[in-house]
Amino acid sequence: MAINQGPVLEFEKPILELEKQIEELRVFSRDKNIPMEEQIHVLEQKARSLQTEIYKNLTPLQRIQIVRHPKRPTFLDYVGIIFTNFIELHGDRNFKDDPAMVGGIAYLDDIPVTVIGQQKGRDTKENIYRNFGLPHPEGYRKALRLMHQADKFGRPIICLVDVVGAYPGIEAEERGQGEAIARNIQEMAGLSVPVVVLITGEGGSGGALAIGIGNRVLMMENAWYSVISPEGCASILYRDASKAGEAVQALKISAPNLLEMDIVDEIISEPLGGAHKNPQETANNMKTGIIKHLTPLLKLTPEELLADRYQRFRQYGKFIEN
Amino acid sequence: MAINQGPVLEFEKPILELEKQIEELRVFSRDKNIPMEEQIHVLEQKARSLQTEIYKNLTPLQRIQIVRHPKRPTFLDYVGIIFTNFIELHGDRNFKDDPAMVGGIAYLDDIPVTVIGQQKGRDTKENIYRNFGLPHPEGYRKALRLMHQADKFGRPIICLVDVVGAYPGIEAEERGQGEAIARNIQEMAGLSVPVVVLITGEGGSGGALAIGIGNRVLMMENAWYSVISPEGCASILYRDASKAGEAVQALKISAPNLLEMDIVDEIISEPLGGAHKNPQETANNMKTGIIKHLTPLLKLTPEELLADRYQRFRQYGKFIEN
Amino acid sequence: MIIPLLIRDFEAGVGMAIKDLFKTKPKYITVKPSGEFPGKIPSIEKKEIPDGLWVKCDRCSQITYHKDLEKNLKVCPKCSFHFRINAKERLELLVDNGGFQETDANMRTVNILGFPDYENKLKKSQKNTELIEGVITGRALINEIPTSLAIIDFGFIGGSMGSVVGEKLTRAAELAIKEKIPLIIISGGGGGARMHEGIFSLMQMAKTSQVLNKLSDAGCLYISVLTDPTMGGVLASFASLGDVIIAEPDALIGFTGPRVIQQTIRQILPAGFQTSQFQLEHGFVDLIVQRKDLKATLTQLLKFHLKGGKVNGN
Amino acid sequence: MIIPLLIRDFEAGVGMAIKDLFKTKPKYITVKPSGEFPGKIPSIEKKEIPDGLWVKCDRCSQITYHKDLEKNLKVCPKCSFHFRINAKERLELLVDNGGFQETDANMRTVNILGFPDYENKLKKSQKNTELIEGVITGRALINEIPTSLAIIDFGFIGGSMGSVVGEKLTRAAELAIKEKIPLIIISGGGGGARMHEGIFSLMQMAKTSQVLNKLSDAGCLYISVLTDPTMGGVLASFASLGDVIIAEPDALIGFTGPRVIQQTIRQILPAGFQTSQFQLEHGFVDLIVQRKDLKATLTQLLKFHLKGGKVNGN
Ligand SMILES: [Zn+2]
Ligand SMILES: [Zn+2]
Repeated sequence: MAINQGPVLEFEKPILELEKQIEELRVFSRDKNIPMEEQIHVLEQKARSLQTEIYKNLTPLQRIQIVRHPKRPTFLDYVGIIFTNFIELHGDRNFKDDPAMVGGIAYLDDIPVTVIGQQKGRDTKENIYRNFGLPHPEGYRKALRLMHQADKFGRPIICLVDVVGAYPGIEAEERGQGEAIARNIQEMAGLSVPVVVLITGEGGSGGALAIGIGNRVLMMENAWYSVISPEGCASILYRDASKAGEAVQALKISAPNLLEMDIVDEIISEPLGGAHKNPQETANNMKTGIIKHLTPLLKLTPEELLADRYQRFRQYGKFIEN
Repeated sequence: MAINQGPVLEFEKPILELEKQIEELRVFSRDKNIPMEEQIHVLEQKARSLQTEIYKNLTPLQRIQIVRHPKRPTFLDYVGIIFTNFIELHGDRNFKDDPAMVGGIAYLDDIPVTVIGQQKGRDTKENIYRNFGLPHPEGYRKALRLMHQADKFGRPIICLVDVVGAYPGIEAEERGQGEAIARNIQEMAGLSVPVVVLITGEGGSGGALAIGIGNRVLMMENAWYSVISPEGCASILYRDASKAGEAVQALKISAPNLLEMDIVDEIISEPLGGAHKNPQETANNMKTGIIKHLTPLLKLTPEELLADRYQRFRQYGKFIEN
Repeated sequence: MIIPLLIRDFEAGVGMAIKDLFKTKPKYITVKPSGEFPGKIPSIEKKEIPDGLWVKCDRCSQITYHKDLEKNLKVCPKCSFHFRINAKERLELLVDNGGFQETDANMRTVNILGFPDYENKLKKSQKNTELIEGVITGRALINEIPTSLAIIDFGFIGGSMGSVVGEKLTRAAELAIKEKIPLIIISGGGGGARMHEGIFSLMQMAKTSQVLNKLSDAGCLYISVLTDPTMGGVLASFASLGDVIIAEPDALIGFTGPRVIQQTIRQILPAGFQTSQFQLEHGFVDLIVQRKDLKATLTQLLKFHLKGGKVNGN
Repeated sequence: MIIPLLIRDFEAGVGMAIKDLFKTKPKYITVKPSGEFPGKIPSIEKKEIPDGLWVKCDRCSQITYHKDLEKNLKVCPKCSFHFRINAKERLELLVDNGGFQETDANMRTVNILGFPDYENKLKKSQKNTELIEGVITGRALINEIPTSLAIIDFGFIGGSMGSVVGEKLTRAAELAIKEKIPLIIISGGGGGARMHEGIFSLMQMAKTSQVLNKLSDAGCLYISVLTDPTMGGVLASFASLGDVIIAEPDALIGFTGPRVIQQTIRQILPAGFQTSQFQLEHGFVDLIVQRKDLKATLTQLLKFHLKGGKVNGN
């Protein structure tokens, strides 16, 4: 099963081992014509409980490995399942079409919505084309253009966030990614349509926030959302990028942490082992979550939507006065 | 006199000849101690009437030579005389600061205004830096940014147009000068502050129109304003760029033509021989014209200003309806 | 040249030896770019396809019988190269049968500047296109969705915009505002602004762009479709201002024409310069749609916007 | 090194032989970029200037006595290189004598995530800067014009933005909205968002940017002044959103730090990368203003906007 879903992660190896043993036992039993149902059944139960044990007790770092799994579904994979009649719209009307940021119009059930997200590649070639899903400023500006278009026509906006962070490149600086991210945040605050954000994998700092100002913010079970990537934090904090595990603990970037801190409104569950084990089931869960949180927003007036979103972000932060 | 003001134009040579003769006569009279006041006086009168005759009967093509004279004052020259406390503001907040388009805030008498215009170079080095006053898309976008800034703060906008046309270059196409010009026109139509446009020299097609959507449009005596440059038109019409004179006649691009066709509201007079003969006097005339046309606009509401500008451009064109 | 491989399917030729077809000099037209352009500019030299001829594809050199080409919506059956089509063909392609009600059909041009030879040019274009002026406007049903539709015909002085084109486009937008329906403009104007009307043609850029500002304020959808070629003052006004901008494949889209740029900079233009794909990659076109899919795509986009914008929606 | 030419004017040294100055190892600090950066990044290694020392200029190697440097507003008298100054110095530079009324002076940070060593870092910064947190906010008179002013101090954990900085900036904007006065923010934050507060520091970017949207809707002027360094989450939020954006000369301004870019792309960064001039040329800064002219320029800009915007003006 795991074999069809790309590489096996280190912590999954015991499960794979056990599955191999079961398979060997089956072959042996068949070849030798020795009935071993009972033994196999015991092992299968053991495998199941091992699976549960491992996957239910993932460390934050293991979750990060899962959301970076090469077979994890990407933006367009999800769009194909969650939405219908998607028409992709390209370009920032200014400089370039950025393939690392994708957006367009589609139906969510029968509601036209604008859907936007970072697009990682599904193989090496696509990853190069899509800059590993790391947008340049024109990507953020395309997203903003499509959000303004949605705003003009009263269309809800769904943002699926999956980006390790902003892109550390010369051109991204030359074309002002700082300005682009800031502008997006500011203008998203002015949108008078419902905005639902779902962090599907990695929610890395400004690159995530640039399409992250939602009335509701949801998060996949294994996703992370942080001011800095775990590796970046470890480099600064421990001068050792490999100590990402400790950094993750310190930063509190996993879904349960963020739910507890009211940064996200709901955690969307993934199949055992992660989204790539069953993209269809994953997308169904996402769709259910999006609709659940979008539906009450559809009843609000533009003014209420603005105020609702403003209030959400106005309250964040803790401090002592006098 | 003409010598201090750069090269002498072909049609000005008879005047210069006569002035030389007068000077020679003076020297001769002084050296030989022969009184020749009367002869000199006659020649001086002749020179004056020759000047008047030549400059008052300029062909459209001669006027074009005057507005392209290397010593003709440029945007920043005029700004320095007409306005006070000018602070230049740079950049399109997007890609680049285009030195071919300059803008900022200044006082017109005691009114803060935003002033914008194409900036030609005043020598070869500056001309290269400023791309001969030919903006790239980022120049139009900078102008638009400054217009939106003015609009936000209720500040009147003064545009001084001087551009031979849009820039025929690869980068200008790559960055979408068609889109940039279109966007400017559309958004200028939505400005709720007074906009006064003055074509100071060349008003070449889209490059001029991109900052040309004014409530009032004024024009210097020797300026031209056209859908296509005279040379471009001649190339197409007569397959011979040197027939620009005929093209100019056919296109009707000089100030009196355009006043008659209601494209411009007033012609700002230049000193005899052109603006470069006396930049101070020229700028004074410009200032008087700008204030004259801006003053009544200051009394209009934003809605009235929008409607006024809209009506101006809505009416242009002639056709027959059954 | 191995002709039999190139001609795949034709009516007149059935049962006829291929060589018979070429007893006289074949009358296909070549649409290759002239030698002036080292960079490939596939569409600049495109010509209308005359009747009764064999047509050689500019891109793949496929030779196709004109009726087959027409059946295939004037798209090369081999390489999908999109030839130009005229406004009436476009109308048939997009609008429901019986679903078009023309507006301002008789608006006529005046030689406002007394520009030399303008009347002759107009007459010639009128004869060639069987149109009175360069744009057809009207109420149009597209899969039963009411729209205000305008289609520019390249055959009419290069699809350029003079007073009549500018006025009719403006009225098409005003109709959309009044009836709260979407506006669709199909642009295919080579020269952009029409030089023969001088400053008045420049003013049409202002007129058409500013009415789109009103349209936008009114919350109406505006789809701009760029066909071959969309240049100059057309691109620098209404054509660039769509809420959604669609390009047909193989269209030349730009502001300054490639000839002028080439002459000015004296450099070879990059391959694919100013093509639809170029504009998509540079962020100025939302999507490229094959001619056969254009009606379906327009329909879907219209459906997405059926409830209208904030202003006239709810 | 010809020291006499470098030291132009000093108090302690008058009448003293130059060589006497160097009997012991001179205590000037060098502020050269470390060897890591082949591309010249003049400002990244800038340090605060301690008292009682001679200071060597990073750019021209001029050595200046600290008091003379202070008299010259911490600008190198030889090459005009701008050294960093702290928030209180900035306050003195800009605000009329007696014209400052601090707000939220006692707002304190909570270690919201229990982040390791954060309390120590805070204490150290508090001791070094004599500030409670990294930004001073308040009502300020600038040549008698009332403003809401916020100044970030680089010395406080690199001028980074945690909950207190975000909240105080937000309140400064709210004050401007309420009193219909302009907002000025002087940014000089190295790290941008403050990692030690995790996701809450990221949320400050949202909080500060969205209030500027309200400020803009209210028609208030917002001037953003970028000083050395303005990076990361500070640049990617309020610092980039000024109606007018001023940079001091020689500031490092960018999103991703040069070290990280260098390590990622493994290329030499171009000369002048992420300097004030770089940002001006790329269109993100309106103007570069010398420190000595900053108050006058701010005053002129404020005067231009005295009547306020459309909303609160007339
Ligand atoms: Zn073909
Ligand atoms: Zn120095």
